Amino acid sequence: MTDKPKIGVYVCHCGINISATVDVEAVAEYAQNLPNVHLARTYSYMCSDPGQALIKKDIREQGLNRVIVASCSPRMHENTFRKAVQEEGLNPYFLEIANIREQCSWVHDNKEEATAKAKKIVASAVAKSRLLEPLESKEVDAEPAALIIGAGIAGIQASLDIADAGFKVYLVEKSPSVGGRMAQLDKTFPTLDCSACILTPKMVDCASHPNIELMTYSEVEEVDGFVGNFTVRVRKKARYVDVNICTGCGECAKACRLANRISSEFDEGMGQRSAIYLPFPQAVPAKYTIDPENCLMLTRGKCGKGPRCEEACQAGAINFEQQDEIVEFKVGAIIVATGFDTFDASRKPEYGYSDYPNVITGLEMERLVSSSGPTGGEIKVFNGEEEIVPKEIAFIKCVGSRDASVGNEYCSRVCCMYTAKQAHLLREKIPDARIRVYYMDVRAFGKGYEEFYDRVRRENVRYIRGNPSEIFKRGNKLVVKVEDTLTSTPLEDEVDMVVLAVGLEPRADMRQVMDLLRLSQSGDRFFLEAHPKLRPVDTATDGVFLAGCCQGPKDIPDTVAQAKGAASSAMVPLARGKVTINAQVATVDESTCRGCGYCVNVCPYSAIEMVTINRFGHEVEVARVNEALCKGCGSCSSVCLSDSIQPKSFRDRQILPQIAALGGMS
Amino acid sequence: MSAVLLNKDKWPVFVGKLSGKVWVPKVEDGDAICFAPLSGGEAELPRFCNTRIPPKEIVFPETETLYRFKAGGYEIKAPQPDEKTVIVGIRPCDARAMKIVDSLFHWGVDDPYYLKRREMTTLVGLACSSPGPNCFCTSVGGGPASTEGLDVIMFDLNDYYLLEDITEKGKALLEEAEGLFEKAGDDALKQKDESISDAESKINRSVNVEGILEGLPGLWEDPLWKRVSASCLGCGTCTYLCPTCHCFDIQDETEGFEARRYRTWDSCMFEEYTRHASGHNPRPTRKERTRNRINHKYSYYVDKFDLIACVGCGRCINYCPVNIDIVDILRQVKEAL
Amino acid sequence: MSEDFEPNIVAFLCNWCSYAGADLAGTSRVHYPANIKVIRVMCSGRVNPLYVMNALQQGADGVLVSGCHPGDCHYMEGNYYARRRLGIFKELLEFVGVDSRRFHMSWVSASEGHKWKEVVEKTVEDVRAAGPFKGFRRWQIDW
Amino acid sequence: MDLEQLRKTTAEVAARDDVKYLIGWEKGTYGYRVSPVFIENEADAEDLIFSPLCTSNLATYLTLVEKPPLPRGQKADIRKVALMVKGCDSRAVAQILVEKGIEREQIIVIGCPCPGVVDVDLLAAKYPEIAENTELKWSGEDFTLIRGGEEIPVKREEVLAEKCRLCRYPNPVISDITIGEPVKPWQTEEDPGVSEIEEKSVEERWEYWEEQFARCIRCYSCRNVCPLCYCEDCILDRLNPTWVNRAVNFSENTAFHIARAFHLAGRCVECGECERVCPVNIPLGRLNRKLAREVRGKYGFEPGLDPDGKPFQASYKPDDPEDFIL
Repeated sequence: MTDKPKIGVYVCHCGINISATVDVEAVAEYAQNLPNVHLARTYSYMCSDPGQALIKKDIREQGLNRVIVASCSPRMHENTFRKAVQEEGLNPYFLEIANIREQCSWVHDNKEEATAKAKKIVASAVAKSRLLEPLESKEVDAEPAALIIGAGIAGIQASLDIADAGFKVYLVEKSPSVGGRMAQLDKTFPTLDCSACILTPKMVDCASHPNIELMTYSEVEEVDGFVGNFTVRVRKKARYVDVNICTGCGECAKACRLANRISSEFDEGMGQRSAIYLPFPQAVPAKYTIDPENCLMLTRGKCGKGPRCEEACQAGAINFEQQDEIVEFKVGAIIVATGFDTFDASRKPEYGYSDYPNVITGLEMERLVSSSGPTGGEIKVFNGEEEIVPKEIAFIKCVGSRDASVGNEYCSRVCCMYTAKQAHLLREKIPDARIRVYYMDVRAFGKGYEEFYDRVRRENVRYIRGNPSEIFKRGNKLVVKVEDTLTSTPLEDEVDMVVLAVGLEPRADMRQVMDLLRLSQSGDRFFLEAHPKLRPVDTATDGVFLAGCCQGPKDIPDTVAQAKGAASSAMVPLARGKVTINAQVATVDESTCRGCGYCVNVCPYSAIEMVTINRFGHEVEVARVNEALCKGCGSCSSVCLSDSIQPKSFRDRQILPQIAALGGMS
Repeated sequence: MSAVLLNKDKWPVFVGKLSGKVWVPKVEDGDAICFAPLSGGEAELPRFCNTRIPPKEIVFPETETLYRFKAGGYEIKAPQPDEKTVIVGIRPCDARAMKIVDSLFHWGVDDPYYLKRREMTTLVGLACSSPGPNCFCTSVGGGPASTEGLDVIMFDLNDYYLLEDITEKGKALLEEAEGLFEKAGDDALKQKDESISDAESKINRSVNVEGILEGLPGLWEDPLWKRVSASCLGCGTCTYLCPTCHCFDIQDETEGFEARRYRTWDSCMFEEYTRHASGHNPRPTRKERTRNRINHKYSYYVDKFDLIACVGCGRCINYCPVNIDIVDILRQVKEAL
Repeated sequence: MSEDFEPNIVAFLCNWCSYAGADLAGTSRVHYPANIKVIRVMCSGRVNPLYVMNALQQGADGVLVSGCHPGDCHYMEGNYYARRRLGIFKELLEFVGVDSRRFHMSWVSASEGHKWKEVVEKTVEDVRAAGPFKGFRRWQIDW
Repeated sequence: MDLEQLRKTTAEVAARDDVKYLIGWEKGTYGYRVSPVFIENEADAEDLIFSPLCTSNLATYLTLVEKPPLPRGQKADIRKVALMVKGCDSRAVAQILVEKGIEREQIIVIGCPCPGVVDVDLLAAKYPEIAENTELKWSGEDFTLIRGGEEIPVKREEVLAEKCRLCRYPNPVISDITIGEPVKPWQTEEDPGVSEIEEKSVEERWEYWEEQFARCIRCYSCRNVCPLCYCEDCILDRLNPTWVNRAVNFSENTAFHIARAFHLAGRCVECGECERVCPVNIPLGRLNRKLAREVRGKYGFEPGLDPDGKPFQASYKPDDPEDFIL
């Protein structure tokens, strides 16, 4: 039982912000006569220290047990005043704000009308205040561990930061090695660092860090629970190689009947691998994996007279009987760093990517130019059947970006710079090449980017403003058909090779992760952050954070920065060891709940479950709220036919009197 | 008591001369739902068996303000009924019912609202000429021309109404329209007697209440209650349409600083009728509630006032959605004795 | 309808979009009629359609419910549920003879201060045209 | 309808140990009335009937049983309940299953394909004389009244219940045992009762309903008879908060009927019981059917067809209509 309400109403002048259009004295006088109102005062700035002191003094001396501040929007100072009343020992949820500034004094000019409205707003707050209930913010222990999904540079960086801070990290990667997209790159713009050189040490650190449990070739299957207390189930897919025994010597791959007959994902299909393989030489862990979709033993049940890999493996690490393994563990926070897909250039058929082998994508160019790539760093492409060293080269930017016709209206943010970089690298490799870049705009916004772009242009790389309409073959040349939009000249550029600067897209398999973690997509289909500006690494699911390109295209520095941001956000509950649960949660009256499950259907957070209770000898199903998951939206309560589930502070019995006060003739 | 004749041509003049608010049965789409204040257009009383809603609502309104009050000042305003009322065309069973209910509102405390309305009301009954399929008034002490509770009784003699005053109030009412009447001759009186016996003969449902009144307490745990209540929906049709049911609930309704306390019909067939604040319900199922309804009418009320609180109007049978039939229940009670 | 009739309109706004949008209208000093009085709820999904009924019964001449645009709900889908339930409720109100101009619903985002003003103006205009609501107002009944 | 088959089948069901009782229809106590009956042993199946007079929807009884506190140690009787259903009734069962009002394995559904039942008031008005052994049978599209050995043909349109004129599901949508042959669905009529109101102006509609609601006596029979109104503690009975005051007046009555109709939006299976039982003849079915029509037409949703389906009010489609949004 709470005491009989004794309400103090404080009407703020807000300088003249309120008092210019609202007769604050009249409002206070009106409030004074409302039921349960003990006193009503006005003050120039309620949010100021003396303003707050006024409230505190009255709580102390007058024994107020409810406070209403009629001032600015609750979105401004609700927390300020909650804290103030709490300091005097009052439950913070006994504070109610009447918004008479943003939604009254600032939007009306007739003083009489504005005053009348302010009175109603205050009456509505009083009506609710009388029926408020004290709420407790509960705390639960947080598991001092984190799950990172995806071991590209974002996942690696976040893992290392969290692990270095002393927390356990489970780093789960779908493919056989960590490294992600960055491992595929040759050099990085604008510094031209060798990508592998800066990434590999971090990959190795990841594998050897005592606090990191690395799970490659693994997928997260199920996530239950809530911030601080997630239970995660991971499927470690069978590699058919005992990683504890495998030395990574590679004899098996050489012996494989399918050696060099399967196209390599890492080399974007330009190189070949075996059915038992290491994705790339610096892969971490340096353990071989059998590709179950190609291996003859696994697809047909037999491989010649016997699998050669097994024969070749001195260590005896091959095990065709290996099964997937499910591991379960608890974490307090989760970082999603699942990366991106590159735009599939065949979706722009006018560029002939599917038809001409010398039309390649930017990522293929990375492999081509890489000394560890399929050509050993030599720039060679097939022009029809003939392998050539291209001398006349065109880059086309914004392929699959800023293009509503393929559904991607966003800028992919990296293509301008990687094109500049690749142009530079080509110039190094083929000094006499004629290099042209077709662009819509050049966006060189990062640190050192504009300088780099300038440098590349000075290296006789010609930038032509125009968005090519078509690429076709004429003789043994590719023709890029384009209009130079600066001079309005139609051009036909005959070249040996075209590099399509493909953009970044959300991963095709992101739906799985969305369902797993109840994430949403933004308009560009990447994962939606909690707030585009102020909570860029948070998601709507507490305890789940985003890092890297899964949230939107970004370059390596931004990815690393965001990963570090996500890591530090994720570490908040881990470091505190506790999480505070929203106090304004829904609650079920189990005596009237009829167990229909409507609320379970509408809850976006899966915060409601059905439980069986014994009601005086009868087993009945009722809804129960997991307070740690509930966000207090209240959707459950408006579908509840028996009004049994109600969000605290926004109960029907608190809202109906507000309606009466606003509508009413009181 | 004197009998007079009123030519039906003069009906509108007659009702027009009555002082006070005159209520008559209202028929719409061939169905008499309830009594309604005279609108002035009525050429004569409509043909009807009986209204679905009994005229008890005129003296015992479904919702009635007891008093109003204001926060702070405790300013209490209690309305007082002060309107003279005539109910014309009330059936003898419903008039008897009022008389039966009077005892309750006199019991211990005089209920000023009800009693004042009763005092202001004159009942001009219309004897039954064609009882309904479920009428059994003759089994419970009434009859198609019972005058109990009536001030005036009327008989429909085709072109004429024959009116007889029963009480002083009735006599005074007839005096208000004195010039309109003709003297009732022997023919008319004979016709009246014939119509009564004709109506009585058309009543084809009956209950032998002998033994039931005393026997009911002994059947408290009898399985019959479960049986007869199994299909009950727990709605208030039987009780709300019953002319003798008189239970009410008292509620407050507030708006702003003002409030009113009112009473409104309640039904012992509702689950929350006996539900305690704790949630405990001494009549937890429809079985106990059905048992209570029968006992109240045929046992408790008899003990207290020596009256059966059932006039055999048949409404509860006619309108029960699931054919719960008080005559049949009483038959089963009788069998179980 | 009397010219000087000032309708009384109760509005239910979701905390994250429409209430913020209305706040923005305030910060931007966008002026609109004072007839609208707001009840803040966390999500438009919280708005039980019976609130609309209750507001009309308790003295409102009109009701407005506003939430985030579809797809923008802070709680992902609350506004979709609201749209379905309030949509069917509006059909019911119209069928029993409540003027459809008395109940409106809108999507107003946190950045749409101007749209909020337009929505308010439209609602006030409509309710004004529909006139004072006597319908089934609770305390007009003489008892 | 083969009564012998009906009685044989139901007797078998009633005899089962795992069956608490079987709910069916029997001849009522007077006139054309038919009573719901609860059969606990096989012998009583002899009283069961299925005829055009079996108007009531027995699915109501699935959720009507009170659960009073049990004495310590006593176990609740959770044996199965068997019930006879017509097409419309079966939709109520399906909808109750959607809402987990009862579990599928707790019930045995005896489906009776139904060519349409009568409005007993219409029948009684046309044929008021009743003799012993009066019964009504289906005969082709029409009915035959058997009275004192005499057979009187009765035209379908004279006496058919209004809901049956609009019936689209004469055959049970769920059924464990089916008795009788499937009925070919009728060419259903547009709903003239609803259209008549829709065609009125908004003021006329208000006047129409004002007249209807004003005479409501709040006996709650419409709510109680409804197979889908089964909250143990109905919000319309509740005092804190008070959605609807107990006072009986036009304001509260209107609120009551709006709330009732709304709570049934997307749930009502159009069995017509509310309309049938109203003691003051309020055409409540029109309210429900109007909403059912909108739910069907605008949202493409029909309740009570799929026991595993989603509830209308607790689901949405991204492209739900929003033409009403400013």
